[in-house]
Amino acid sequence: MASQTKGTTRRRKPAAKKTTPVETNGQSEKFPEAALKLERTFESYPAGKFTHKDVGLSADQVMAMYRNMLLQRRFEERAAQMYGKQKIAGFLHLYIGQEAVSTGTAAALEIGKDSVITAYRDHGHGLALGMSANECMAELFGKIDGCSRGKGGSMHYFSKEKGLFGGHGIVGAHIPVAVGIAFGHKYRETGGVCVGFYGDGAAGQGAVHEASNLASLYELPVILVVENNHYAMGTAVHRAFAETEFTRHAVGYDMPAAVVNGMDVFAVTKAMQDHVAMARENRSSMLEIRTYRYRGHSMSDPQKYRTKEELESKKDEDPIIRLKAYILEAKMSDAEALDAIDEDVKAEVLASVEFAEKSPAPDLSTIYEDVYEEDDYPFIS
Amino acid sequence: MASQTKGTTRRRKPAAKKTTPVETNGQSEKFPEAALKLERTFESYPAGKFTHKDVGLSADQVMAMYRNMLLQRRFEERAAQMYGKQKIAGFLHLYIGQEAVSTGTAAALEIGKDSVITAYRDHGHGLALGMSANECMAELFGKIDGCSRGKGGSMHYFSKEKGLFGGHGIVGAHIPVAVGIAFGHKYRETGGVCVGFYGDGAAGQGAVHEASNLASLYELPVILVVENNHYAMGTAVHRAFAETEFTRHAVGYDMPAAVVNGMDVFAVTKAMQDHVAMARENRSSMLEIRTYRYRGHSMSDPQKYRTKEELESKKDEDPIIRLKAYILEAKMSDAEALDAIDEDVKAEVLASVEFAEKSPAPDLSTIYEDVYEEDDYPFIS
Amino acid sequence: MAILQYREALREAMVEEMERDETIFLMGEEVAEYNGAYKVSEGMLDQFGPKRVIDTPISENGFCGLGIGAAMNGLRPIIEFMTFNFSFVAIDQIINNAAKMRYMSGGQFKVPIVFRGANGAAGQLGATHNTSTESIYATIPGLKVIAPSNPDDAKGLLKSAIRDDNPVIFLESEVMFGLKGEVSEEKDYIIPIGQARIAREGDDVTIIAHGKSHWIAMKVAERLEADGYNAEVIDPRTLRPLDMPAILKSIKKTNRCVIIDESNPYASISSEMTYRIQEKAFDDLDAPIMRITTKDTPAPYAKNLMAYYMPQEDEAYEACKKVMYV
Amino acid sequence: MAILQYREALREAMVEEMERDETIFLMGEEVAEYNGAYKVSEGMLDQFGPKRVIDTPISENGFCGLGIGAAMNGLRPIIEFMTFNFSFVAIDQIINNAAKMRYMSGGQFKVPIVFRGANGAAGQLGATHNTSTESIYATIPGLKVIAPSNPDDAKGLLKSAIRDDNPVIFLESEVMFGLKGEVSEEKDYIIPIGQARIAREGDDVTIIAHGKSHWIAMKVAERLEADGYNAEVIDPRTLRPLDMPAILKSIKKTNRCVIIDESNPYASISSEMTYRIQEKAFDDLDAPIMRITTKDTPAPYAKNLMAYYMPQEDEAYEACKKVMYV
Ligand SMILES: Cc1ncc(C[n+]2csc(CCOP(=O)(O)OP(=O)(O)O)c2C)c(N)n1
Ligand SMILES: Cc1ncc(C[n+]2csc(CCOP(=O)(O)OP(=O)(O)O)c2C)c(N)n1
Ligand SMILES: [Mg+2]
Ligand SMILES: [Mg+2]
Repeated sequence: MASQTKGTTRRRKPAAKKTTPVETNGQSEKFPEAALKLERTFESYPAGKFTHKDVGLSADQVMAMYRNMLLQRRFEERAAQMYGKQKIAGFLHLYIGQEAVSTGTAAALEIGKDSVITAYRDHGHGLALGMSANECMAELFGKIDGCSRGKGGSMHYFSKEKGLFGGHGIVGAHIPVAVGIAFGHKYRETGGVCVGFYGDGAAGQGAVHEASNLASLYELPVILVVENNHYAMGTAVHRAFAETEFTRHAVGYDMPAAVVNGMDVFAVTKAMQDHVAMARENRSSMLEIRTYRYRGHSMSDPQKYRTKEELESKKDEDPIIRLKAYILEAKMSDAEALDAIDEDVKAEVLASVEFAEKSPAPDLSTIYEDVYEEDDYPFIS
Repeated sequence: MASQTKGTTRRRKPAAKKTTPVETNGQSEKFPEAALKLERTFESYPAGKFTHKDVGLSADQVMAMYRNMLLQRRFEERAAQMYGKQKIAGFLHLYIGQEAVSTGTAAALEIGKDSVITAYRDHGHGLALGMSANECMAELFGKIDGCSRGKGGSMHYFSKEKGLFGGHGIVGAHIPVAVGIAFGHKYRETGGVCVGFYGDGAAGQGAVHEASNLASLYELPVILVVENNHYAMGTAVHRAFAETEFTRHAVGYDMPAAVVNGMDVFAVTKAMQDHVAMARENRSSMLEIRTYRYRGHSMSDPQKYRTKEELESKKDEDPIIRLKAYILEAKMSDAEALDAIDEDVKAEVLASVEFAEKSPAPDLSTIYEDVYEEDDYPFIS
Repeated sequence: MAILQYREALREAMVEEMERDETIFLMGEEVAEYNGAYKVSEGMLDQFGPKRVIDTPISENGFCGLGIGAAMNGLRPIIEFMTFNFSFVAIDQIINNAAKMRYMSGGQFKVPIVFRGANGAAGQLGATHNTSTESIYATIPGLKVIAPSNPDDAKGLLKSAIRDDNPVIFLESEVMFGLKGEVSEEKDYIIPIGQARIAREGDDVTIIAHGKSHWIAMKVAERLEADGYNAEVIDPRTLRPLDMPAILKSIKKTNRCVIIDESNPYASISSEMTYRIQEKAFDDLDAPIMRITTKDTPAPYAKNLMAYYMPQEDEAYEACKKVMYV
Repeated sequence: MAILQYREALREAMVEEMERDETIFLMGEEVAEYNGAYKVSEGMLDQFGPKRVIDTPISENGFCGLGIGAAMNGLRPIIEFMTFNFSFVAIDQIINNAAKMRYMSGGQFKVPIVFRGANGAAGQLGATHNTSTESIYATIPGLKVIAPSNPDDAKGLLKSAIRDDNPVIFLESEVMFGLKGEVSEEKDYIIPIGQARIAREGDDVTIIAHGKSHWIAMKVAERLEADGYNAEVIDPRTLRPLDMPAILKSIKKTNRCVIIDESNPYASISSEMTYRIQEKAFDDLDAPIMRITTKDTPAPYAKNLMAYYMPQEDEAYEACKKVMYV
């Protein structure tokens, strides 16, 4: 079957495309007489190493990133308050502390062409991709003008326009979907790539294993990103994984992997740019982005699994404070202008609350909408 | 919680117990400034390297192993014939060519104390563990004297007495069960270990991933064995896995791994002995045993996925012929005595066919037995 | 009319649709180079090449999820389960992602995907390889569930399923793959989803049976005819949504109903049909609805046990006589 | 009688059984150091130590399989699902291994294991976190399925489940964890699996409802009482096996039946009860059996939609009046 070579299935094209040095010992017909040796290198993207110029960003772009990170922060602070007032219900998983991850990613993508999919901790990703605070807040309020018409809630932000393929509630289950989105890009030759985010805890799911192998085997334009915020609810990484270095998890899929300091938005941007470039050539890869969640898992988490000291020490690394310091240091802006941005962001968030308040609750009849394509499906009633 | 240290959950006990050299870079609080490096070595157990003395076997034991391998072979040849005569139905997956794996394993275990679990290709494992040809053949015939009372068939050999926890039909799904059996050994302090066999194809299942991490994390007495016969039905390993070296799959679980030539029963015995010893100290590990299936996947496989030449070349490695040559070379026996063994084995198999023929079909009322413990469960009817 | 095997009808449906629409692809274990474990996709790799006919590792959860993502991103995947017994390792993808994605996204993302493969009992394969999954899938809003009993329906309904913009569970049968039957040669032969087929008219008793149980119903109807009774045989073809108007119309005529359903009985298709019939046609029923199902046990291996496990023609025949009080 | 929360009753059951039998252990996500996502296992790590109260990675398929293997090898695991919504990634282990192992092994290996955790709707959590799984598990021979509606039943039945030598699916409720009620202080308080509870006697209509729907039934019965009608309220408690004798006895008295079932309607518990009631008590029924279920859609998030999605007390009340023709 000569046509095979053009196929989706990989035919053991060897190490040419590797970026990490590999001792090549592809399974051969000959049985190895001596012990097998393996060497791998995983790139590191530490904080403070990359300037905005290294990642090709203009000062304006940096300021826009700063504003967006602040928007994510203020949006969630307000959402938490509204949760307290019972305007929002169910789960509300805050992204506070992780904003450099969403923002650095968005900076490396072509929005509209590329795709992102993540778990339930999705507000940051939505706003970073350019979804409006209005549609996001209205969704939390369960209103008809919410991005998902009030059907999804906090865990299920979607934006077809911005390429956000969801907010997903079943841990790890969206990673096969991420690989499928990438499959769609390759098949349709859109030039797009897909970034699939999952939590450190999600790495324990078989779905992630299966998807990783498929991505690498089929050579799909996907970047699988462990957003390692050190905890899965109350479970620290070392209590859930025999191998706590996530980059090493990529070995079993013959995937390049790198580790990124997720508290520095430029480190994230740089890593994403490098891996998006690989993905555009249909080379899948894995990133571990180390970050930190400043708040509880959801709204009712006593957080006994970590000490106050740990939390405080991490706050020194706050990605927004870091970027602010960078901006001031680089003299891109001054304290006053930054304050003005903060005020502006707060106003936008307040307006979104008002928007959400005013937006109507969905009509009861909408419960039967968006289940099936057709309007006349004969529901049981 | 001081009691934690005695617990099942691993508390990052570091590299002390490792047998493979590891560059230790456990995830630390400090972010790595430079690229991460990984080095691993995977032991190899090639053919011809180990003598029966190396693995502590007496000449009698070697002769018993030879007889048992021959029993597996003749049993299945006869079963295939009986399938043609429609005495046996459903699937019949032959183990022919892989007998050194089951036999070398059994030699390294304490039968009655240790446990084995495998997939549907289970006749060899059952006979190697000492199940009788009678109960095995009767099971294939679907008779009441079958090891599983005629309820299981070819794919579901079980022997509580011999420690065979089944024959299992859902690819990969028995590997979490293997880990649980090991959990039981550790919890009850039986001193036993569990060997869980799965096919190369099964490595694609998320269940295997989850189970591997659990085994290593909880430090369980289990050996996970990829019985790599190069194909999953018609799919060669390189068409299903981005990383075809299965030992490397163990990296993500921080598990020692080794590769074994499964056509040499002493290589298998040696590898198993080494890894059973680790398991007895609650160190889980992984083995890739490379072997070859001489027959089709099941009884109706046109086998277009491999060439006649490949199949022929592999027959030179036949584990039974190899052991026969070894025995003759070592002068443990002579051609005449070996022929007598063959006759004896054939007679045993023929007797098992007669036994199976004569054994009654299960009474229809037994359909309701073995579903629940109690006799008076109110079945719907 | 052409005479085709059930598997050939399925293949024709896929081939015709794939020729028509480039966004359709077929993915599953052994579908390409092996030509299908049951030869349903024979020749399709040669015709469409490896971009569109794709072998997978044994990673059902992974490739079902892949199909769902691809469907969200502009494609129309056909995902083959070697058999639906193996769909349980992937059921989370089907229940939580395929069925609910449109809803959770407020209608933004549709998931036009077909999950197809053999369902139900297939002989002496033991407990794990003989599961009827229809009631489990039919309970899930957001899915459609189809179970054709013959080649013509297989073709017309699979084409509809592929064109449908919702996720569809398409249940075939190992035992029926070789079944031959007339298949329409009409160009673009489409059977609408959700319409039952009255396979045989009669006014003494209604027998409802889907998939291969349909053939038991037909045999029972013949035996009843020999006894002087006319059974109406309904093949629902689609299980979700159910064609209740057709069923109720028949019940109003016959006033009696027997359901043959190859599922384990508890909360099966037969349970649901019974609820809906008695709800809407209570006064029309002259006898309790009776069902014939597999036994309330796992599937055994032994030949005699397995035969006994399955819905019995005799039982169905007796049930019909019982509800007719004869 | 002590007054306990539902969660406390569950904990008491586990603690008492674990004190009695060293082979019992509890495993699941956040059950140990976090004291349980819903605090059911609070304090159990301190009491029993990490050998017997074990946190897991988010690997349901893996640790359910682990539990099954452990059960085959002499232990009696209690496996907690944080909620049963997450059991779909592990359902293959439950259906193919837990439920069928005894059968496939011809009775050699038993699997005494309890899978427990919250089931069903729990407020504004969206489509993936509000699934009622009872009909899916109840269809599987080899399993038992229990769904207690109050603390006393929770305790007595969980103790039975832990002692049972078969795999048991034990369905709790996020919404009921804080529910307080009287709980027997009897030593070794055991409620046998498979026995319904007549929560309220009456002869005008039978209302059957399990789990938290039971409380809707009780409210409806009160409203009916105010109208001068006596509803008999049956809490089946065990869903597999169903206590059909108790249900049929009631139907013979009331001749009418309404079922409240928090599942999606298709092939639900209510469907099965209906089949069996009409089969065995056809002539006793004076009206069609009616059911009140969640809507035939995924669960929405918005407050008003979610309230509307759930079985409505008003609907149940109206259904009762309808079957009484008043
Ligand atoms: C399959 C599954 N199991 C369990 C849960 C419950 N659950 C929700 S979030 C969570 C922790 C996930 O942690 P991680 O992946 O690290 O993401 P993070 O919350 O840190 O962003 C768990 C266990 C779930 N949603 N899905
Ligand atoms: C989950 C699941 N998917 C698919 C199948 C169908 N199937 C049975 S055997 C097999 C191939 C398995 O190959 P491998 O694991 O290499 O074992 P081998 O047959 O070579 O011993 C497949 C796909 C199955 N039984 N279970
Ligand atoms: Mg986390
Ligand atoms: Mg194989």
